[in-house]
Amino acid sequence: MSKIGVFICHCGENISGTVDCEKVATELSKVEGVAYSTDYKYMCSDPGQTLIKEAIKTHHLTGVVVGSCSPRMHEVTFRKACAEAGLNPYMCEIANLREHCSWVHEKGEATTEKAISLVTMLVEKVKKNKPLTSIQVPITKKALVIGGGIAGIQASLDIANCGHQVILIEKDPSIGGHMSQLSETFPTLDCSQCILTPRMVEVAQHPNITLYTYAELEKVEGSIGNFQATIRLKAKSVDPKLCTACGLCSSKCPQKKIPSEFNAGLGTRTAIYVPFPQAVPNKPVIDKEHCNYYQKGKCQVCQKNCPTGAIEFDKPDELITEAVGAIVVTTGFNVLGTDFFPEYGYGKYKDVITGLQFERLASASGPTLGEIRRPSDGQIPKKIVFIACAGSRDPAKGIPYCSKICCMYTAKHAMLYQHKVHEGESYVFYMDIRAGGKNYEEFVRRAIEEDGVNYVRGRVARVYEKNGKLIVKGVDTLLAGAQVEIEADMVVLATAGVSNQGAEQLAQKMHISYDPYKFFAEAHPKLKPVETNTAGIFLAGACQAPKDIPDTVGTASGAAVKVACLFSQAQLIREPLIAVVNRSGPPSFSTCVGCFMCETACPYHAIEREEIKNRNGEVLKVVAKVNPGLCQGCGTCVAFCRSKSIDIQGYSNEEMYAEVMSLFNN
Amino acid sequence: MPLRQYFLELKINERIYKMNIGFYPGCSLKGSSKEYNESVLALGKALDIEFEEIKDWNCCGASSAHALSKELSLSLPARVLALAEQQGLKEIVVPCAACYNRLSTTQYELAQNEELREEIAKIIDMSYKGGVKILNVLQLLQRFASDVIESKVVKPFSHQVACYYGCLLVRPHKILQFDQVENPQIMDLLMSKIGATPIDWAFKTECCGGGFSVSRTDIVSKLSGNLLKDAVDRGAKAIIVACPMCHSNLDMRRPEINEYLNANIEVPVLYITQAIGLALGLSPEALGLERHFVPVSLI
Amino acid sequence: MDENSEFEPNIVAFVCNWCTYAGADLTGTSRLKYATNVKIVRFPCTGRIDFMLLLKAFAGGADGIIVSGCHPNDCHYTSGNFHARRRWMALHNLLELVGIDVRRVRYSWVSAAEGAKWADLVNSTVADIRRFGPYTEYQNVAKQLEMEDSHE
Amino acid sequence: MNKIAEKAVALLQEGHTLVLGYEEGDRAPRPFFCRQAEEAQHLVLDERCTANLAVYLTKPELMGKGRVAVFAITSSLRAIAQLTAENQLQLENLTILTLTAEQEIKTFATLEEIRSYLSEVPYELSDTEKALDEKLSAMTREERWKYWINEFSRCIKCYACRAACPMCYCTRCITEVNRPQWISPWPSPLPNMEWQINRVMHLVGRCIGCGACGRACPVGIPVDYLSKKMLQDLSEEFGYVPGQAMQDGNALSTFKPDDKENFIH
Repeated sequence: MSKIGVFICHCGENISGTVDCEKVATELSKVEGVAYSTDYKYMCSDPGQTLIKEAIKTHHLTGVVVGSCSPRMHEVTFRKACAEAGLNPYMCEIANLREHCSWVHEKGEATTEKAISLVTMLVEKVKKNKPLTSIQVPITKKALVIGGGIAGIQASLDIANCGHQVILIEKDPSIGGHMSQLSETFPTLDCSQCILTPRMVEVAQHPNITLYTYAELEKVEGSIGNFQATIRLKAKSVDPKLCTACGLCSSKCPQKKIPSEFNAGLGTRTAIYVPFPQAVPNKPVIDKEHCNYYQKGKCQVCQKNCPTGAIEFDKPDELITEAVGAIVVTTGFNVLGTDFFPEYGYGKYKDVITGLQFERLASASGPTLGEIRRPSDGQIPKKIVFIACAGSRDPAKGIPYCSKICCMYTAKHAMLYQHKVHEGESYVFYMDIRAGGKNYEEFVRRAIEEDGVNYVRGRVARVYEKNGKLIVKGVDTLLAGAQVEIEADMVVLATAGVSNQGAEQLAQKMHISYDPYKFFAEAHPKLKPVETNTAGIFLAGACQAPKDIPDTVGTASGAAVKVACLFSQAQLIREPLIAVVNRSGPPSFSTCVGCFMCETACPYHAIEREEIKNRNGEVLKVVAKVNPGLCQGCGTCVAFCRSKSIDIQGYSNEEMYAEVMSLFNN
Repeated sequence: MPLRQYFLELKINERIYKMNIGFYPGCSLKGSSKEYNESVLALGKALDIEFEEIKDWNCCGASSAHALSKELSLSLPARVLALAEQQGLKEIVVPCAACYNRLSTTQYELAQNEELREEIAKIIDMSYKGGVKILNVLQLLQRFASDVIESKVVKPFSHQVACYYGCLLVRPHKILQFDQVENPQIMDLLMSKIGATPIDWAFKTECCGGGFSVSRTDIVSKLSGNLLKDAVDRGAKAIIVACPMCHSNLDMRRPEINEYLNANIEVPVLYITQAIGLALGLSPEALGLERHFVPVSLI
Repeated sequence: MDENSEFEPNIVAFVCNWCTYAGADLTGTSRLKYATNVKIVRFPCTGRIDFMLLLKAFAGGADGIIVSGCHPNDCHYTSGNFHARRRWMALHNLLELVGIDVRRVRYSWVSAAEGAKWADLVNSTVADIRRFGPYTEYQNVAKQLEMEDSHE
Repeated sequence: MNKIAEKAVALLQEGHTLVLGYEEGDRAPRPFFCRQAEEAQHLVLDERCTANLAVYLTKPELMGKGRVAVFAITSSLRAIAQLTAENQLQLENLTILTLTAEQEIKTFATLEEIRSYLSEVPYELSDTEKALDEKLSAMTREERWKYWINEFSRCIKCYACRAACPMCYCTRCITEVNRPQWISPWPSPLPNMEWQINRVMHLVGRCIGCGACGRACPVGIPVDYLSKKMLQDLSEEFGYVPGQAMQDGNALSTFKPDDKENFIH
């Protein structure tokens, strides 16, 4: 038998100004099951809360309804008060008499009548409420970071420095990512490698970080606190323990004409290779696709030459499984491919290059040792044109978004060019200059004013070759739309940043969502910028959208804090307002028939399949089960279940039915 | 869509539709570009395509109506489309690039906006459900000719040619969804099937001056002149077009162009239907070649 | 209809916690006034709202029903409102088919920032239902059951 | 012995413990559970067979543990395809056969084969259904309400519609849920209608349009019209065709971000 306490708050005069609170309390005392009903000036004040606590003890209340302000304001307060008096907090409900009643209606009988209805509804609900206990999920205090660019490096170091174990996996032979390819960085023009390599080394030497390069995520199971990640360690064909990185193998390898990924295709590498001199780990791998032995069955020159016998051919990939409590995804971005710009002749004319390729030309470790030379003939370009927004902000190219970093790196490129080729002439075609960021605008002004870069506001229609020159045809919109033609020696396209290859598949493996451009989606664009919709999986860096280095590092540290926060608790405590599938004894075990349509409806992939077995291990029935770590309590499955076998705690069918029907029983 | 897949899909369609195809000549083909009309019909005959001309058709409104009144610019093509639908035509071929562009734009606008559809239906006093597919001449050839054309060539058109698409066949891509907007390929592919060597050039989709043919010949001379010069510089022995307006400007305005360029460019301008017609052995007369201002001396 | 001008319709609103409930809170904090006829029932998400509750509300005596949640793409749970919308599409169609007065069910999207929209929604729904009059057609059939019940 | 009987004997000899088919009944062929070779001669299969045998396949107490073969008509095939998508059937334990338009016995090995066979058979409303459709759409809303309340007032809550439906395989139906009591057990027009609304809502994107519910109704309420009409009205919007069950979810467990919402204010 329910013994409900009803507590009507005047909220000063906020409620009592239009609602006859005394009458509400009196009327409610007549409702069946109400054991105590009163009103008070400030229910949320200390004396008010004490009133509730005393009543719970004195009248042995089984439930409490407080008629006060919005539950979004004080639900927590009153539930806590109830808990302190020994009543299960989920047996307390709030009727919204202020925002939904006294503030929106005039003083009068109808307003008081409505207030009575609102409280009665919740009295009926509380009668059906069940005591609930918080959900506790154990946590494996080890994090998996996917992607060893600057974001992954930063996140790994931050988490490791908090004292937690980190597994960092990188698909390439070395960590470093795109940042290692950059020449100098805006707006300070400090050398990218100079600031990055110490971090890379730190990762390799950190006692809390386990680094797997040449490794990819195979699959993920489990949920927040308890993931099982299967990692594929691609066979490197070189035993790192024996290898001394002497470099003899690379120098002897007969395959020398492979376009170097690190140099964005502008230089070459061998089949057994270290991607770049500062690589971490600085041990070679064999690229099977280009290796004579793997492709044609003979060669093995490297093996013959290796002084330590470190070459191990035909070793299979290895799969390892790691238990981790949280995952940080830092898989970065990519730049647009060649077939995107037929009008600019990219892919057709050698001297039309991408911004990333220009970085390699400008880099001291690049194929030209930092001299700006044309890929076609090695000449120093006298006139160079930079085209900003090559693909970005162009819905016709399928990329309506701004790639964010191009304005800045284009200014940097033009500046570097002017610094290196003093007599050279540089032009930048742009739509707008977006230089929002600390010292960014000043940097662009410097390029224009001090280094004499010619900024032309307008789009380029076409680039074509004529008499050994690249004719750049564009428009100068600031000169009343005048057509401009520039005979350039080299053209640099600030190609749009796009999602990384395989982003979609990776997202599907982890059940995280992605946007139409295959960038991973945040749980909330503003307030949860590093969380995903899957609890325990976080994002950082350019896998979310193109980002510059400061933003990337910022989100990486943000994600690391989220992980550290999670790991700071002994157990994960969650509100019990989640769905559950009923269970009963044999022979039915559950009224669930296992159609698993709820599985497809759940936005959180929280529905699992449970096999009910007999003693001999035979499967008798497969029924749905809610993973309490993943369920967020939306209840979509509940309204969907035909046999009403799944219900949500705190908003159960019985509770909601009672609440609604109370409106009509008088 | 990748080009390969695009072609594959076209080929699949080809086998499904082998039927009477609607024909909308438009004003140009009945007047200044008679030879285009003649060559399309002659080629149709040679390839066993039966055309059914839309009865009681009217002007599509190009190239001025859309600058004057939206209702007018949509009503004129809408009536043509509605007539085609009434006649039970599932597909119509529209050789004139300007007509193709206006009809397609109307189709698109009406499909997007129900209110507009009702309004236009009131104006033309006919309803158009949107069931007619509009093909330009390249799409027509792609569908009916590309498979058989090589086997039918009797006189290979073995010249270096500049395939010139102009603006109206490919833009705006959002509406027309035809070929690669910045670097179209279909005409090049068709031409290489009859033995021609298309040059690689950058003016494929540049403007020829279009409707300024009469009012501002100075602009036409400049725009057409620049592209003509580039084509000739790159060794083109013929310019191939699929638009009456481009043809007029490059052919009829040749004296003005030459004056602007201070040169004497004699390269002929052929409709793609004429070039293919020649390769298939049709007579220059049947293809209306003698109507050109710049003599076609390739034969 | 004149005879209905004094009629005070009984209206229940099924809303989601994150958008419309918060939007209605904003109506309150903005002190915008609306009719007293609507009582709000809070659900975690529109995806949770069982279509049977709508039928039960009509059977109980509701003259009108408001169902409201987050705008598409704004759902706190990403896609609950999309699922709800599908369910409503089907339900709407079916209710129409069996002759239930679907004008009395008002679906809407009200965000947490749309306090004024909530007030408008309530007022216009109340005005509409007042014009339609009490849903006696349904309630009479529901009463048959009660009568039978009392015979038991 | 006819072709069907011969095949049934062969199936039983191959180790099937049960062959589901039809035998001659008083007015039309009725379902027949053939367990012995000597009974096989009773089996018939022609266009007079309308009962949807798929309804038995989800009932383990009838199917037993052995291998079962079923002579399926088109609607049964549709049901089998849908049930498989809903994890209710394991096709590897079943032998599914049908009689093609050319009077050949065809055996299906995979769901794909069933689906592609069904894709050749168009689905549409029957003439009587179309007539009812016209009659109802000519009515005002109030008239429709009266029509259906009148129909439902004849309902005796026997749940034959539920028993006959191959898609109503829940071990506990919502009508048996009493906390809360969603649907009153008494046969009264309103709960009768509530039950039908539930039934039809539960069949959105699942109904295979076999009409078994309507044929089963002892008082002749055209309940099958409701689910079929829903099927037809929403098939385009939801991308659902009977027998071509979606592979991941159904119409109500999935969505399109741009689903139509012209009814939402």
